[in-house]
Amino acid sequence: MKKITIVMLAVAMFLSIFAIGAQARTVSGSITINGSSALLPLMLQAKKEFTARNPRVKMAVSGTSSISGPQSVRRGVAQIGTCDWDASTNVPGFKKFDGLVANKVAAIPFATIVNSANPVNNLTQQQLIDIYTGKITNWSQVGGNDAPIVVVNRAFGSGTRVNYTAKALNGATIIRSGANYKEASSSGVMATTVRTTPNAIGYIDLVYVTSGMKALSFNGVAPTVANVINKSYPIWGYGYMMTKGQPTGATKAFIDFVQGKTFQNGAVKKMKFIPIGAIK
Amino acid sequence: MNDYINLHDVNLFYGTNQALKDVKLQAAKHEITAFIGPSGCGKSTLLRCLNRMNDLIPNVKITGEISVAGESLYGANTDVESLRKNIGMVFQAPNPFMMSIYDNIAFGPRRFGVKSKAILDEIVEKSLRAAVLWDEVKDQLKKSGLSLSGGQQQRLCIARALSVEPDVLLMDEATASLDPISTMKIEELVQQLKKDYTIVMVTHNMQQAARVSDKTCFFLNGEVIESAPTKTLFNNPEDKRTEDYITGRFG
Amino acid sequence: MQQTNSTASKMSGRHWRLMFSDQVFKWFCLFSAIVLCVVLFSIVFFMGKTGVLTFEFVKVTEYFFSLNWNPGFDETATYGAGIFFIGTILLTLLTLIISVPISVGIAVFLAEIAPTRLKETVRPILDLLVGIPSVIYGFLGLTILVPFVAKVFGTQLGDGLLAAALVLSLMVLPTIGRISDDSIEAVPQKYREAAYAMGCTKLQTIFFVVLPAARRGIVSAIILGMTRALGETMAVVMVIGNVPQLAESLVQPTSVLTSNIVMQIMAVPFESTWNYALFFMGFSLLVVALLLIVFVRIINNRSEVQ
Amino acid sequence: MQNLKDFKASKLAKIFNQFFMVSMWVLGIITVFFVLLLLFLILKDGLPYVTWDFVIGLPSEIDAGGGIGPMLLNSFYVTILSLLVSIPISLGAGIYLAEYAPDNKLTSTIRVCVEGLSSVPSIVFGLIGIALFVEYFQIGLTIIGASLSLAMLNLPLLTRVSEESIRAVPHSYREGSYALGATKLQTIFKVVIPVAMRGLITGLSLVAGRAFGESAVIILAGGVNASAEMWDFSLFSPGGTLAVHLWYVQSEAIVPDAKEIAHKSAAVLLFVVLAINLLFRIPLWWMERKMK
Repeated sequence: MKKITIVMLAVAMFLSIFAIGAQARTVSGSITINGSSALLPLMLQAKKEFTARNPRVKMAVSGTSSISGPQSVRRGVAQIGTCDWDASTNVPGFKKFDGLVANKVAAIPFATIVNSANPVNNLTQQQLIDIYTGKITNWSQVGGNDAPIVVVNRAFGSGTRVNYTAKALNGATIIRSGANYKEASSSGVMATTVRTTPNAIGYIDLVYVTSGMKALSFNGVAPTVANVINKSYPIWGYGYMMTKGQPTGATKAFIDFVQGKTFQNGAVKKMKFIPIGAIK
Repeated sequence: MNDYINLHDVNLFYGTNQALKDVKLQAAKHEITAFIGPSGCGKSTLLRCLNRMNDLIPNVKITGEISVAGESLYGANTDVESLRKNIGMVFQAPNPFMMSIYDNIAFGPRRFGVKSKAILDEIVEKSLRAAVLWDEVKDQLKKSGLSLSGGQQQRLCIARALSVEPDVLLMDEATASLDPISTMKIEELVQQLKKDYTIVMVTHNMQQAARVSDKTCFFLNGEVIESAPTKTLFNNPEDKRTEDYITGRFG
Repeated sequence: MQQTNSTASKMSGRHWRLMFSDQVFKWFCLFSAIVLCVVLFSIVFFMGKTGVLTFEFVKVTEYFFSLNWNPGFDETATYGAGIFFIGTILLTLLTLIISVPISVGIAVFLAEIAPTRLKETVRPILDLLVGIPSVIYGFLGLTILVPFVAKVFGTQLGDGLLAAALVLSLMVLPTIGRISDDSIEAVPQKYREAAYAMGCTKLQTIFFVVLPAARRGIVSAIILGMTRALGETMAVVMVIGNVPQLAESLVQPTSVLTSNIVMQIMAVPFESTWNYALFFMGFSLLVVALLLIVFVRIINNRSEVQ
Repeated sequence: MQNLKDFKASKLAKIFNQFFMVSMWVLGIITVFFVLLLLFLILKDGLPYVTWDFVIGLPSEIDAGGGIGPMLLNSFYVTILSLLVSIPISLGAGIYLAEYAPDNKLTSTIRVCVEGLSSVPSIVFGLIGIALFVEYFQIGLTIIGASLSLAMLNLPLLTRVSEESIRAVPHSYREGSYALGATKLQTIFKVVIPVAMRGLITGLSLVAGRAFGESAVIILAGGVNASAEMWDFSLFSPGGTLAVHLWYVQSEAIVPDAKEIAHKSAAVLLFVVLAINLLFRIPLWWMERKMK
């Protein structure tokens, strides 16, 4: 009896070791992620948590711009390309990437921002469109001080710009020149410009709204996570992980992890993104 | 006019290091006075006191009295620039400016306000003639001063010094870097210049002092050991150290 | 006899070894020098090869002379890069106008006027400025200079050529200043002595003797600073405003070659006219910089001949 | 003819001279003051708050209190690797130009190349880095890619400095060595390089400082983030350095203390560049003391 127990125990132990080994083997490999800089912090955090659980997976994460995500995937340089829009469809300015599959990461809310000294608190969609297309050029036209409006835009190719233009400006064509118009090279420059320019208007990821600037309501709705979830605030977009065909192996494991409850309710919420399940 | 240049109790310190001790000297007008002595004896330092070139070195302190033609060099309102103009200097190594022969000579007069081309031409020719260089370079005045040979360069420097018509010409081992033939030419030149200028020269070469100068001063460790007409100094030195030096026992 | 023989053979063995290592080393040095050339040629070739593809789709005249930069992926796209060329030229000139007098002044101050103590303190500090990342210059420019410029000029935005030129001037100051400083310092003392002995004031000595003698060093310092100004990206992009329009004033947002490249290169697909057009801008910068260098060499050679 | 004998130095020249001296002093003092102000601006918001935990700590993406350990390590690692690659080549090229180069077409071509290379905008090296390491070798954004791209950037400046300091060694030293029967190689290594060492080290510290602070090349060729663990010396780890981290933190980071991290990183960066300048000079002082 004793012998049998010992043998069985040994077999069980052996099997369990084997099983662990087998499981570990299924999630090994290397994943290269490239793309959106806005999603980079999230990806870095995901990498940290994922590799802690799956030490056999080698990961390299970098962020340059949204468009470089799907591009590197198509060229085979990266397994996952992060992008602020669904690159498997056409968006204004960018053709779709055939053969890529979009996997949602999280929802990203965006906010219209002005300098904190600006008395204006709300703009309608029409007012925003008129400002960004150059029809309204003075804050007094929208109930503010008698001061010219300084329009701050992001560079072409910025995911924030693609989303904001589509959702807030209804795809309108933004002005391209003028003494009171400039383009910011990154979210940081956008934030600093609005903070230091009294009559500026710009837009930014809601996460980045900090002191010195304030987020405007859109059609009377305040830009909050709650308002995005209840769908009353429309300026938001999903961030995507683009893969070549359906993901497999370690890539699939990683995407599953990112879309899983632990990560969505943990890091995604903490970093003030909105979990994908929250918006029905 | 035997005390045209007059030095009285001149002391010079580099920081705390005393380079000249109680120097007393006279030099006569239109004579050639030579300073001799082993290297480091202070002869060049003293020469540089005569046109205040030592002002350019930080931490130099000079006491005592130096005067030229009765005018003190270190007075409270001495005009250093005018002083240096009146006391020209030729250096050990030829140092023509990196510009044409013409511009080298015209440099000084231009700084003192001569603008007319005609006058400048005249000064250039006169100075080059005085330095016995005119015939060699008159067809190539536009060429760089650096393209000349060493001896020619040194004569160019002399011409440059003469261009502003100084009263005194200081020559700091002006032939040290030259070959014997060039040296000879310069020595001849110096003899001619004596007519119009008072010349003080530092030389390493005793024979040169003996050949050229009217008066010789022997320096040792910052002191003037002996100062006498050249013939006297070389034939009948009073001091034992002078004798040792000129007979080649040291130095 | 035996012994001398073996010494001789040892000697000659040693001799050959020395000769051999001498030759190997010489070849290594030549090889290293050629590596540099190869690197440069590959860069020029690669940039050129990619850039020239632009002209399969864009007319050369349109690219250089049109001011209408409206790239895109449809038929209406236009690739007039004239604005950026003009912007770069203006920015570089403005930078030089501001920085050359100051930098050369500092060089004169350090080499000719400042007491030794001060020199030895200031030189390492200037060297240190070279090591400050351009990102820091950019952010100081963005947070302090741009609002300041806006206030002084009473405009809404302070971004533009002036802000960029000021930032760049500060960035090239150590480059131009220190190299000029070195070349002024290298002017032999004998020239100064000659000038002083003629009765020149310090000012006259510096202007008529020292600076002309250090001319070549100063010119190459300026060119080096100029190429740095031409190629600087990270700092310029933060303060220039990045709008593809011709600047009507010094405080109007505009764009230059580098800022436009860095703003857009990441966002365009590699195989697109847009990308090629950006590469050609990089290539143009390269060519301009190389021409400048050749130009300086010609000037220097000519002055040498004279 | 005017008699120059009576000419005096003009009053005007003296006044100009006085004015010039005063304005030079003013310029010098203003510049020094300005530079110090600049350094102060960079250091004041950061340096007082820099702690050891920050310097060697791991970065954080969510919570405040992240460090810069891996980035700082990368900065050193990438700088040193790039120097290891570029020093032999630059020194070789510098020696060639100063000691061997005959006066011919090849030499002047090489010279134009060195100067041309030094005028290549750094962003171009970054683009080349991407094309070479990411596109061609497909190794991604790594330390090795960043180091090699940076090495290309170092080459021209280092070559220039080597050539100049070797050329500055008086010819008499070489003759002394040849007279003793030394070969050219021995002369170069035993006589010329030791004498040129001062210039070489000063140049090296300049190049090292510049490489340490370079961002445009690293962003493109090394990526913006570093290894997730400390003391990771793998050549294929992500190659983001402190200068890049500074850019990242200022432009995209979400952590609540991004601004503080940026200030502290800038201070650390400047401090290290300063330290590099000083450290490189210590052996010089020591050598000079020994010589005395």
